[in-house]
Amino acid sequence: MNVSRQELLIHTVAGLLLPCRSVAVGASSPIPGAGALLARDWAAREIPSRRLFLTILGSRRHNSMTSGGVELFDMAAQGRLDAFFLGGGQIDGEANINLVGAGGTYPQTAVRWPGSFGSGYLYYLVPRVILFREEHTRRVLVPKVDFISAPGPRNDGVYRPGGPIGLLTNLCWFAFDRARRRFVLETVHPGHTVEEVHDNTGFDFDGAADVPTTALPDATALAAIRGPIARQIAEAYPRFVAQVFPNAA
Amino acid sequence: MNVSRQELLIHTVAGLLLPCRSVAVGASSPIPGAGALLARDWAAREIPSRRLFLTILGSRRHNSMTSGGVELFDMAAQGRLDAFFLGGGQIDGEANINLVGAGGTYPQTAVRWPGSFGSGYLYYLVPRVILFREEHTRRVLVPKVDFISAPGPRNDGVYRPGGPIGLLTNLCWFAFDRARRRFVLETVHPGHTVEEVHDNTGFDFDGAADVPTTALPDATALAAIRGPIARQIAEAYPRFVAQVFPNAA
Amino acid sequence: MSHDWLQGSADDLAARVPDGAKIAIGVDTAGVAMETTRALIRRGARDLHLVCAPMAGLAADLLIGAGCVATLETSAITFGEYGTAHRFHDALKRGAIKLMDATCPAIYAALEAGAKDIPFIPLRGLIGSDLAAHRPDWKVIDNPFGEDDPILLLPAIRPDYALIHAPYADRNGNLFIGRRRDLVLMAQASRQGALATVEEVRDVDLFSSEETAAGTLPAIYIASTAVAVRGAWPIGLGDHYEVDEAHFRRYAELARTADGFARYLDEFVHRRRQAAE
Amino acid sequence: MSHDWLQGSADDLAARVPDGAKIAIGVDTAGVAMETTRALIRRGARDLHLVCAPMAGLAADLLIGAGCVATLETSAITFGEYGTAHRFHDALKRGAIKLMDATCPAIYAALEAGAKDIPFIPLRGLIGSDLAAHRPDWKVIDNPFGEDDPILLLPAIRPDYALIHAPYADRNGNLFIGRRRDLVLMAQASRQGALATVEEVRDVDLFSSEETAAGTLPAIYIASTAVAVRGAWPIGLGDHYEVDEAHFRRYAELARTADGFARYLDEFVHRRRQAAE
Repeated sequence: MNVSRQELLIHTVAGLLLPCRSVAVGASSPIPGAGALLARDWAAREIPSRRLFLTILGSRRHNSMTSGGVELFDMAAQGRLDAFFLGGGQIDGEANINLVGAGGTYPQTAVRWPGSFGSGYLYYLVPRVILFREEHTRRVLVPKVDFISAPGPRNDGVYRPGGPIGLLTNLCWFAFDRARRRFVLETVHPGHTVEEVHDNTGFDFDGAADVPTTALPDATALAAIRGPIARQIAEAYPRFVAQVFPNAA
Repeated sequence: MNVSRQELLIHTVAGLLLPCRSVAVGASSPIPGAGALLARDWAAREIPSRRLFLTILGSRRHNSMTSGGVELFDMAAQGRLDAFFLGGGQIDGEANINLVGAGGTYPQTAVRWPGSFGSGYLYYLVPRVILFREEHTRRVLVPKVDFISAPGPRNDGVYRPGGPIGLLTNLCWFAFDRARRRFVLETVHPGHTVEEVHDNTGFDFDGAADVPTTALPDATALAAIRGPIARQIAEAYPRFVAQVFPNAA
Repeated sequence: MSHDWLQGSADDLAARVPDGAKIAIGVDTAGVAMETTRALIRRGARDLHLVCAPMAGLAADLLIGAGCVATLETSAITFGEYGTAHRFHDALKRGAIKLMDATCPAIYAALEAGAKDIPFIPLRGLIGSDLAAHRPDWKVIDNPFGEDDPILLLPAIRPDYALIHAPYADRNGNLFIGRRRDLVLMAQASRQGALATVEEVRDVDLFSSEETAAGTLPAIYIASTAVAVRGAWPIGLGDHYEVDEAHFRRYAELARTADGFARYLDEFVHRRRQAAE
Repeated sequence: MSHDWLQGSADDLAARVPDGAKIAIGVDTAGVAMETTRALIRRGARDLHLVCAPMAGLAADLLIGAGCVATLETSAITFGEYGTAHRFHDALKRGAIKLMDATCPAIYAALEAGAKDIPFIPLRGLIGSDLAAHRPDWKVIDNPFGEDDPILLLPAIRPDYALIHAPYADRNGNLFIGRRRDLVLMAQASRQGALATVEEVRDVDLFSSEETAAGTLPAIYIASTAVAVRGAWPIGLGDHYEVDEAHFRRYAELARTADGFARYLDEFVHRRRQAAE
């Protein structure tokens, strides 16, 4: 069975989201979106069937909000949003994330990214924030971010019922230990090694010497990803699906 | 020309509202509602035609709000509500109003009224609050209210761009002098006297010895009140119209 | 249609409300869950903290008269043109309830703060009123962004449940509410969400058109739903049915006395008699 | 139909905006007033304070590139999948604009405070971030209702005008916006209200049904309205037209350099060429 990188990530995301009642996925996030659709499908197949509320920003169909853009943030505050995805131009070992820029002196940074979006708020409030960044390099995973769009969990007395549960990249899945404020290497994707992860990570992290391989989707899951899930995510991400799942339509 | 008390009040209200762009009328207020409809009609007949935005709470037709009950209050804060009507079980000479209760010790008052509604807020923010209370007696117009649902204008440093412009009763129209914090008798309704006003008012007020009579509606205004205005207000107040304008339908 | 989100009756909704719960109810024009109110009385709820959003009428008078309410937070209790809230007045005089008198926008703003889960929200007005004087839970501070500018802070209100009634649910449990966005606010602010009755369930998807979607309360805010035909009776429901004036007259007579009120409860709440349409 | 509320064109709307005005623009999914944006550049607007509610794309890049903007308040400038905001990046590097970097819910909450005309509103999150470190206009206080609970206060945002685009106006100047309630927030928060373009005026009354009323922005919040067919182009508009990807590619090429951007302005803003549909 030949499983693509994207299929593995979608499957991994779905597993991370399965415990949730309510998930939202931000803009420009086809893989998290597809993973959330797969998790919703799994929840619906449970006996008794369980409902996973899903909002894919940018989708008209998978969006059941009716109070404007603020609703996502209010929903998070109310405790009605269990999981969200955040990325970052830089992520450091204490899970600080930077969506603003690198180098130079703020605001005249050498590189400028779009901006912090909702990160400076959702990172504090959503219980299961999944850091998702495909590129796994020392350029992205740095010792210390140049700008903190949203700080990782810390013991500073700030109201923070939420935070990151881990970081998913093209190479591996790190869990985040909030008490120790460190990433823990949990699984390495098939075809990659712990050594490769170390070589490409700019911060220290924990992990057993013997790290398991990230689980592959079984045939049923793979058929779902390639068929109905690919077709559903195509509404919001037609170009992604045309590239990655050309046979889905 | 035989003009009823209600017709005179509707006509007086319309004159007070004519300068406005936006007016709202609270619940259980058929006379203010009819007066606002007449003012809107007058504004529409100006050359060039002028639009008066009108919201009659409790009406489905004369209500163009789409953000729930809070919209009226936000609108007032935004400066988008020029006039509103408030009443009171008691009103005193400094224009303090009481919509809560009288006698006894709060909250175990001897008499209890429904409650303060929006008065504790709108009275501070709406530039032209018209106090409207048909009953003109010493029971209502008291030296000092037993409970302040909303205080009259005072120089206490509190943000207060709004306040009362006056008090309309079955006997007369008092303007309110915000600087001197006193009512000023402006006009007495036809058939009534300044002496009668004094006898039935529990607080001191100012006014020239020679107070003019409240202007009567002319034939055109009267025809409008008895015809189209009565029919429009009937949507929200069918029983009022059946009693006062039995020939309107 | 599989409606696994649908309960059997309003009594199933009332069973979810524990004694001592904080419950939001709405204004008569917004869709009042009268059948759920009666179910709460049938289940013998006690010590409720009733938040009227921002005022209430018959539902509050019934719950107070039946002894379900410990605390009443409201801007007014009124039947409008349909009589006087005798049981509210009686309970006040007896000191049987704790009253938190407010003004409408204060309750709205506190619920908005609840829906944002911010601990407080500032509001203009109120300073110098006896409303503020009797609310030790409100605080006046100096506006940190101004100078010599006192402003009132209201603590957020987060009810446990909001009781609401709507014309219909779609097949996925979303409710059509039209412009009655008070119901959205009440449901969002509530920790557990809304306990909702509907006139019917329709086999439609409210999100399939932009028109119906705009007037929809999403299912995620709803804790539990049941069908209750004429569930707002004797109050009216928008385009669907009018207020039952004759019933209000009957209530006004009976509720003048504790005995009469007990007979009313017996007939219309416990024996579930509804006046003929 | 007498539409005395209707202006001749988006240029008439732009003429109302004085230099130095605070202007709110919305996200690409909410109905972006691109034709009014181009009209602002044609009229040579200067020193605008641009509030992106809560982020923006092409409209912001155009206004910044054309030198209309002094201050930019936003949570992000992004074209999504359609390229990079070169003029924004260039202006930042040159120090040509003052940047107020925020997070989406902070801009929403500040606009909500603006719509309530309360001077400030608290918000969770943000404390300890470099966003907060670079915003001296935000203040951290101790929650007066809690203990050892630092919380951030945001000053309200009240723009002078909001630029919006909607599918249609009804005969009374009310706008159909569906679920895009960001437009309601932007219009309500603005002191003068919205400057609105619409694809068309329809001879209907949006308040005649509860469905369309729920998705309506009332005329009272609108300062001025004009018809602008394909007024959101090259951005899409809901069910009406899609984003013009080819045009975005062309823009991305030209806007890499100041010269190329000047040629773009000349062709598509001053000479008003629209790509064929």
